[in-house]
Amino acid sequence: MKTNLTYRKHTPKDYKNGSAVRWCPGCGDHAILNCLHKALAELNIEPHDIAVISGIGCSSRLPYYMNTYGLHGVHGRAAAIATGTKVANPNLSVWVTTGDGDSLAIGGNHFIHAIRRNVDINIILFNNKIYGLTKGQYSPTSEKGFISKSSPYGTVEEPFNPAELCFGARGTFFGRAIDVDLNNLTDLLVASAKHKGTSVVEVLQNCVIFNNGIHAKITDKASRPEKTILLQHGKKMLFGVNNEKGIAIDANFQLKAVTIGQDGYTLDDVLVHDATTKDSTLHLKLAQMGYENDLPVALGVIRDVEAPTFENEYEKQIEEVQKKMPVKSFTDFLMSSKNMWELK
Amino acid sequence: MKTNLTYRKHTPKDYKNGSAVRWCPGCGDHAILNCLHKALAELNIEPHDIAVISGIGCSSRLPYYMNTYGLHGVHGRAAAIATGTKVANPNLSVWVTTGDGDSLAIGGNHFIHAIRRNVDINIILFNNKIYGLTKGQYSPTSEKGFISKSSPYGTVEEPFNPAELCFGARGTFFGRAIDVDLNNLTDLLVASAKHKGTSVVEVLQNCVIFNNGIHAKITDKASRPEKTILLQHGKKMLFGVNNEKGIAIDANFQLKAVTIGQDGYTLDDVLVHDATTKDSTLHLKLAQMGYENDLPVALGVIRDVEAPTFENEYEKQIEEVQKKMPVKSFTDFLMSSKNMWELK
Amino acid sequence: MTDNTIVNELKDVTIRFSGDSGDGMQLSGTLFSTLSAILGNEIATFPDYPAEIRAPKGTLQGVSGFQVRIGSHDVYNAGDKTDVLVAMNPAALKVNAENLKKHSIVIYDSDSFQKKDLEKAGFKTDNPFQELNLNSVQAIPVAITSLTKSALEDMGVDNKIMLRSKNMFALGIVCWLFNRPADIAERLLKEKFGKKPLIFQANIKAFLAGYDYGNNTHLTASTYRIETVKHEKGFYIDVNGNLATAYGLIAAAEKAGLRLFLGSYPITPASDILHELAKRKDFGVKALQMEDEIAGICTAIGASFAGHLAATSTSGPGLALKSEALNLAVMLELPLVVIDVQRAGPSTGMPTKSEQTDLNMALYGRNGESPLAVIAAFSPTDCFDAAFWASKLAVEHMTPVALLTNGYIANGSSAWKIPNMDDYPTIVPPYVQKHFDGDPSTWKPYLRDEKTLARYWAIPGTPGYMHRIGGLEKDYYTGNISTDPDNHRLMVKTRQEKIDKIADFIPKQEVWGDKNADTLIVGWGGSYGHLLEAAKKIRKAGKKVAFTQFKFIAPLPKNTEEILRTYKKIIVAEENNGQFASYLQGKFGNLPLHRFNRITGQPFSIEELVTEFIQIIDRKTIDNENKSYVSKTYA
Amino acid sequence: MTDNTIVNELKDVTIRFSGDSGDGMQLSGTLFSTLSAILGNEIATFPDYPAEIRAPKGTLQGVSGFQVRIGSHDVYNAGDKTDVLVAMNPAALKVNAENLKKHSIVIYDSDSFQKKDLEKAGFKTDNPFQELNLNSVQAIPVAITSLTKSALEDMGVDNKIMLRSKNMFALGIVCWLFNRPADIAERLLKEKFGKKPLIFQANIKAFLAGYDYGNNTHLTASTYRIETVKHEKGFYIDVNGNLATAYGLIAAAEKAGLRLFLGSYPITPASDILHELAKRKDFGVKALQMEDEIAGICTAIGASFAGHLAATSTSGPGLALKSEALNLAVMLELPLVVIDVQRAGPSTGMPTKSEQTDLNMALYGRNGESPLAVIAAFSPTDCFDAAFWASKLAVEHMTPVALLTNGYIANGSSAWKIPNMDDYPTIVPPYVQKHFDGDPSTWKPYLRDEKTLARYWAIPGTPGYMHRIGGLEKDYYTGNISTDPDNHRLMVKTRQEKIDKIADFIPKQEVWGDKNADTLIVGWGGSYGHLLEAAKKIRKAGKKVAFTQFKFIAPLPKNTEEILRTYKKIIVAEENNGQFASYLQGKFGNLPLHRFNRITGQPFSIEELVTEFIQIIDRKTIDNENKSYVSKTYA
Ligand SMILES: Cc1ncc(C[n+]2csc(CCOP(=O)(O)OP(=O)(O)O)c2C)c(N)n1
Ligand SMILES: Cc1ncc(C[n+]2csc(CCOP(=O)(O)OP(=O)(O)O)c2C)c(N)n1
Ligand code: SF4
Ligand code: SF4
Ligand SMILES: [Mg+2]
Ligand SMILES: [Mg+2]
Repeated sequence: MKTNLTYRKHTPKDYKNGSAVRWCPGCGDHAILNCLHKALAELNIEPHDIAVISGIGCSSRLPYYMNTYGLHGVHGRAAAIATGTKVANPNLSVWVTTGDGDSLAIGGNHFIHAIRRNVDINIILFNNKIYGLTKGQYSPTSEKGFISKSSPYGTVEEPFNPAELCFGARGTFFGRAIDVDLNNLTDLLVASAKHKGTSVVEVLQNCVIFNNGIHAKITDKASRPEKTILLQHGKKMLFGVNNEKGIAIDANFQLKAVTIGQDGYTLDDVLVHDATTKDSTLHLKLAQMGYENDLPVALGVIRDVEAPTFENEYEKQIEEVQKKMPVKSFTDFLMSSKNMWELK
Repeated sequence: MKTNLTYRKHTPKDYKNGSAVRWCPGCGDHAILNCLHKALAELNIEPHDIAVISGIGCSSRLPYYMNTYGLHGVHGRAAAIATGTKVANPNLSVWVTTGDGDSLAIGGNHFIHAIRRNVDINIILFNNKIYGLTKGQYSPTSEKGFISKSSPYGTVEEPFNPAELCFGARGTFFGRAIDVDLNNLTDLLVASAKHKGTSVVEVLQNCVIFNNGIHAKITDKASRPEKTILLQHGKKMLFGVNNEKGIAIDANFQLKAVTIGQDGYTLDDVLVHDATTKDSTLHLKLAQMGYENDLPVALGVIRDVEAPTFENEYEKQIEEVQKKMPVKSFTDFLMSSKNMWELK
Repeated sequence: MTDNTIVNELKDVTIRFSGDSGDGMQLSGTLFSTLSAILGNEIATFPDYPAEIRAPKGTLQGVSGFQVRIGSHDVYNAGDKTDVLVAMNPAALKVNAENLKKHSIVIYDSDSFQKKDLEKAGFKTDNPFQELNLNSVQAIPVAITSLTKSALEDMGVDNKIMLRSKNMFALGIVCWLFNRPADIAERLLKEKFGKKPLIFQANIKAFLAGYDYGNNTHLTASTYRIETVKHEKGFYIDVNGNLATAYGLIAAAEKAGLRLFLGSYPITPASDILHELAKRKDFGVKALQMEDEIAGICTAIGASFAGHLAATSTSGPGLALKSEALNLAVMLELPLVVIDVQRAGPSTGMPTKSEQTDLNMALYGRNGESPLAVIAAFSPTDCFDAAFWASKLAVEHMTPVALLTNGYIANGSSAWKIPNMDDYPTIVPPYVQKHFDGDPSTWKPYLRDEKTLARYWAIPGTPGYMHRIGGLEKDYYTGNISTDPDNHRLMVKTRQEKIDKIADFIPKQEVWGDKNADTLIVGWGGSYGHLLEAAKKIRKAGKKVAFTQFKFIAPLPKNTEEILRTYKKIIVAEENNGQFASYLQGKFGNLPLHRFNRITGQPFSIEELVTEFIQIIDRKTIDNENKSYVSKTYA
Repeated sequence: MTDNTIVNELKDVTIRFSGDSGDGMQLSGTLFSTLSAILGNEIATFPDYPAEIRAPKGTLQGVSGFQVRIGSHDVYNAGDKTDVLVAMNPAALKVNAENLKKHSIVIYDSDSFQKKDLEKAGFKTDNPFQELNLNSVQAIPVAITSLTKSALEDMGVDNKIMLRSKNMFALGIVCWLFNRPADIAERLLKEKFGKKPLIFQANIKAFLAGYDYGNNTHLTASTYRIETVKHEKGFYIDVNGNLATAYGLIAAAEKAGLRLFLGSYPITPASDILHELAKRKDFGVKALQMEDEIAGICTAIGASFAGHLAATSTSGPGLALKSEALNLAVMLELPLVVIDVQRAGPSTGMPTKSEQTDLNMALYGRNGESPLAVIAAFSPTDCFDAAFWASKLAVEHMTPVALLTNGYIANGSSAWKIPNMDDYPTIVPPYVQKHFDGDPSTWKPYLRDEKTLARYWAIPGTPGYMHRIGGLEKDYYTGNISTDPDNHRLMVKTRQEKIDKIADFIPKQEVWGDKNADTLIVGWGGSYGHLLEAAKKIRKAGKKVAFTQFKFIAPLPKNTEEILRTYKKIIVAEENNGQFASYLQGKFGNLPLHRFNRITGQPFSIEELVTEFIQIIDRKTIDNENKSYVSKTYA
């Protein structure tokens, strides 16, 4: 994404439009919207150079609240629509707002293929582990056993972990945030925009109506320092109320939480986060923390790797071809056809 | 899959039907078909207890050559159809035959969701890295730069590695084979059938017409011992003409090929394959060998982990509910409705 | 105080509870309709949700309504205009103003008609009634919020529970107004909240407070009693169309001796079918929420292949996605029930609104010549019969059947007499083992029953009948893949004839009304109640008219052409741009059609129907052209 | 030997090259048609592939044919029955036997008519001609295989190359038979194989050997020359329909000053459009092969939003999958060209065969009232004009346009005169900046141009026109989401009117033939050539008849009803079960329709058309009923 000449420094207000916001009071989506306004101001992209594209779901209503170009599509297809928009005009800053159902149920295929192609779009995945707009069915991220309208006796299927799927599709950027921590969410959105290629930002979002408190265990102010860890590239992986704990690795390549000064662990044992290694093994283990073990859930930029983007490679190929076969008019093209003949 | 009482020991012939096989002479699909006949005979499943379900593609023609129940569906949807069949009748042995386009392009979503649910179906993925039936377009597994009818100047996108995607969807079974090694392919099919849950068997298959030799580098008799390694659960990971080489791991958890007796490496340094660890980190690294490094490509059962299957969990839930609310006739059910009233 | 209010006897009354989404109006409405049914009234309901889960409080977008019509008999629909409106805030008043009868009663919560409330609803003055020109309505302010609060004061419940109980206070007033005995309400509340004693107590208290308030203050000069005529004796429950659809499938599976399978994906307004069937594990129902609509229908196809009664449920956008796989089912000739709860389109359209615009898609929305059976349900309770029929035809004729309902009847409810299942026909799957003397050697997978042209059902697991089916064209005799031109022609013809032959197995079309009328009103599916009532009113107005509503759309009943050719004028009334009319005209040609098309996302207005139909009846000319979609308001 | 064979002048001849898929018959046919075109003949071709990539050698399933019709003029289609058949094996003879004219010439490779070859093709005797009752054809055995081998013996090429050159030997014979100068063939072969000298040499040698063999042996008593009449002067190339479609899009993009974008997924018989546009990076075309059809159309929608001329190409099953997203494009009111190269359905059907059965799906295959424009191409070369028109209407009217071609015209080819692009109209995108005095403040995203009712195009990246669009119903004035009933009605009407208004911008329908005929033959799309020729033959037979072929299906040209009402009988001829006939009848009513429907996967047979049409012309009664799908062979 190239940013056009910026006329003046923007403020979050420049990205808001007048429409009344229609999410339920207390819904985590409000926070995500605000953070996006802030992130865009920080990035200082012209509102007319932004396209926000969505599918269907509560989360997918977001484009209506932006003073940018926006397209509210059909369920699950935002990543594909956004691919078309970005390839057509690589100068646009293209965002996708989507839900866990929208992007991982019906839209799963476009999600993994956009990631594989590494189109430079920024996907914000509102993960509330529920279908909000259709009033409370389980989603592909709902825990096994989850009771909902469509699973009155509990689900019998394993959920996806969006990070795992992203890496399985060879993702180059993955980050995670919680809806209640505005600063870090804003930072993460900024980082995702700066990444060239498909970035996936998973926001653990609360649906007050149909799945209230689903992330509370980790997002509650009280438990947050113990239950989450903010990863920062180049920094030690520390957490805890006083950053007294850290993530270390054992000989079997298993991660574990250690307390500095206890059991003989020192700061040196704590890993330094490198988001940029091509090999995703460690990123994956970090992203899995807290899901099948009791390590803190990783937030922040977990993976941010450089790789060619689809639209750039495509443009480059066009340029190369045009160098070899200089553009002419359609008529000239036909007239230079090898198979042409003349009737006189 | 429960096998019904077997009347007699079956032979491969029992699974063939009279139809003339219509694949191109020399196509790798012939070998896969033969191995499936053999594997079923070895498993000794009654032909009438087998359903082979496919999408569209050369690979998806396979059901027509089976003396079993078969359904040739629409493009990309075999995994979903098979899910319905298996959930409806868990006693059937359900197989899916599919291509790289069928299961990873249009069918990608059903592929990952079947795997996530762990439905007990056996997916044979014929990976010829091309669209055969439509005469030669690139597929999601074609290497970047691949020239085909639809990519006359070479593709500009990264391919999927089916194993990565399978693990990203929390796969419980993944194996790989080459079409020219009939014994190991047959063994792998047998192992995949024995696995309870979704098993993915990737067969590196040659399309003589549109992508001849695409796997030759590793499948050629001459290079095979150096370029491939057959993983066997509980055995050392050895390869080379005389099994003189092995796979070891370094301190950074990077795999490497070592020659026993050289550079101080002994047999003790060579890893023992454990297909059954829940943690998929090492399985993933094994499955990636040969793709972005020059390690030998892993064949055989790479991952085979126990986990509840969707259809069993579903049946169990039905049983539990029925225990609590014993089955009655529909009329009795209505008549016991709490909201009923009588008009006299 | 003794009761000296006047009690008026009414035949029929329409009441609408309206407020914010959070105000619990759906519950007040449901309870009122259920208890009226228990009292022996006929009922019909029409929940009218907003599209947003929770729009900002007090705004027009957030208004959620529940309309109940109760009457002594002939309650075929939930009514047009309301006799009584309960308005919990100014937005509710504004949204419903157009639909108030001239002298209707409006009970409103005066606590929430304050300045800021009025502003939120876009009122400019402090007299909303005047502003809306509602000069002849009987506006009754009740301080519902504060009265509820004071009623619950001594219970020690929190503010939230107090506020949530307002709807019961309102219900209490309405029950008093219509002379509904309070004890039935108490019983219903107990069933609903029995497990949560505190909530139950709060609700009951608020309800009684409202009831007594009406009584004590003589809130209106008169109260009403709805006549009850003798009804069919029996046991009743309240069902909406989605529930009845789910029940129809369960009943059909039982009759056919098959397990029921549903492959689905949630979508408004069809999700409740999935919800209900997911609950029905007691019947062994397998109801899978899949990753998308395509997987929904594909699992159903897989389950049908495996020998289950398989269905898939969705709404318009979902049916569009299913079309490729539905076409596969046509080729496979497997039983499949495809339920489309139509909503307002095109595209995402207006998901919570209803119309009849998916008929064309159900008939034609697939590549190639792809015939299937199409059935449309008349009313909430008729969804049971329609789903039963759809299942029967699917299984016995080995074909997909599209069942069209719509948001209006899917969410609307009526009292439903629990049927005697012995009155329903058997369903006999054409199992292959019962034919060919149980000898597979002469059988081929596409050999057909002579009467139905259905192929026989050979189910995986059955020894001896192994076979392969698929979406490619196949040989008429062997079932093998074939590209032979004459064979293709024969197969195209046979698939069509198989559907056409269903006409031999369905009831003849019936006509209601004047034998010697010149004009026939034609409708299909969910508009039944509105059209029947309009027809009745037209007769009352002294005009001759006949009326027929189609449930079986493809194939049409055998006597359809005969009926249509009897009349000089045919008015085809649809909530679309004339799809059924064109279907009839395209099929029969030369029909004297008038198209009455209304696409508003709302059910027909009976008043409008009557006026316009009478005009057409009185007119001299015939007008096949489709001009009636022109909107009066804007054109 | 001097040439003393007799040379006959012919107007028109149909030749079919037929053999195994591997025999290279497509190349022989293509070369023969191209060089005939270069000589000034009119040409039409019909490649007839098997469904399998490589069916077993020598079997009926493996037969691949390429039919070429060449003539002096009026070659509108590739002909019914063949005058000359080249049969490389017995299967090829058998498959084509039905389509041989009575006294046709059959040149066959006697080397491959051995016992085992005959058995593979299911012959029971050693005289296949007798077995097939081909007693009056002129059967000419040529040892093509061994003669080719001996011709190439001294070249030192391997057996594979020798066998692969058989097709050139056969071509040589046919070129001799029709007096085509050998040097043009040499030139064409050089262009084809210039980069592979060995292959080129082998091909040329085999070709000349065949040519000389014919000449030297006086293979037939007479050879033929096809009259060449004066043609329009100019430069020509050979195009098939898919190539012409791709070119039409490129030309339209150039005219509109837009970049061209294609989002697609491979599918027979549409893939070649993707292939060609993927090549055309020299024009900056962006042609993406996506993960499925839905992503194909969705990327196109995204690109259209971003201001490109966007298209998506597919065949029937793919269009079914696209229907939900296509409906979104209807709501978004963005330009989009959706190409459906129709193939035989339903479901997967017969992918390599052609029919016209997707019309209903294009018109109606979406939820809600979802109007769009539908255009159908007449012939391979007309695909260029049709694609150009589709693009023009899409851009200028801000709507999706469905362009229907079919397998027959998509793979069939003709000589195409390179057009002077100045003769084509301009295409003017309704950019928003050019309106509202360039001032965004009074603009709303769904405000419309008065004449077209198209909304204005505001493209991301343009300062000041930021806006949001989507699939939910929107307010007529503000473009905001709306569920207002009257507004919905207005929007439904407006979307329909926008499409109806296109009729103001397209050519009037023209009628060919007798002014005072009683009978009008009506067709649409790709059957043009067959119907026109049939009409001409009917006139030659002394009957009066008129003929009209529809390219613009939705909306219909303005004078359509006027034309239709002129005739006493209307024969609507379609390769489906009467979809266009029902569309006309449903729209206009009271049309005296006869439906002629043939669904065989093959193009119409002109002979059959002529016979049946004359019968209908002579008949006294009118028969709107759709009974004609009954197959003669099997019924
Ligand atoms: C084709 C189609 N299928 C289904 C729906 C109904 N639908 C709308 S949103 C949604 C899921 C919403 O869940 P999610 O994506 O998690 O978003 P959330 O509302 O939770 O933010 C569904 C099933 C639809 N609109 N279109
Ligand atoms: C809906 C739909 N889209 C596209 C096609 C065309 N199609 C048939 S098979 C195929 C891909 C085949 O590739 P693959 O799955 O790799 O199978 P292979 O032939 O290589 O075994 C395609 C694109 C189709 N039949 N249906
Ligand atoms: S339903 Fe849930 S996700 Fe949707 S707006 Fe309300 S709180 Fe948010
Ligand atoms: S085209 Fe390729 S994959 Fe298909 S049958 Fe032939 S060799 Fe096999
Ligand atoms: Mg969600
Ligand atoms: Mg393939």
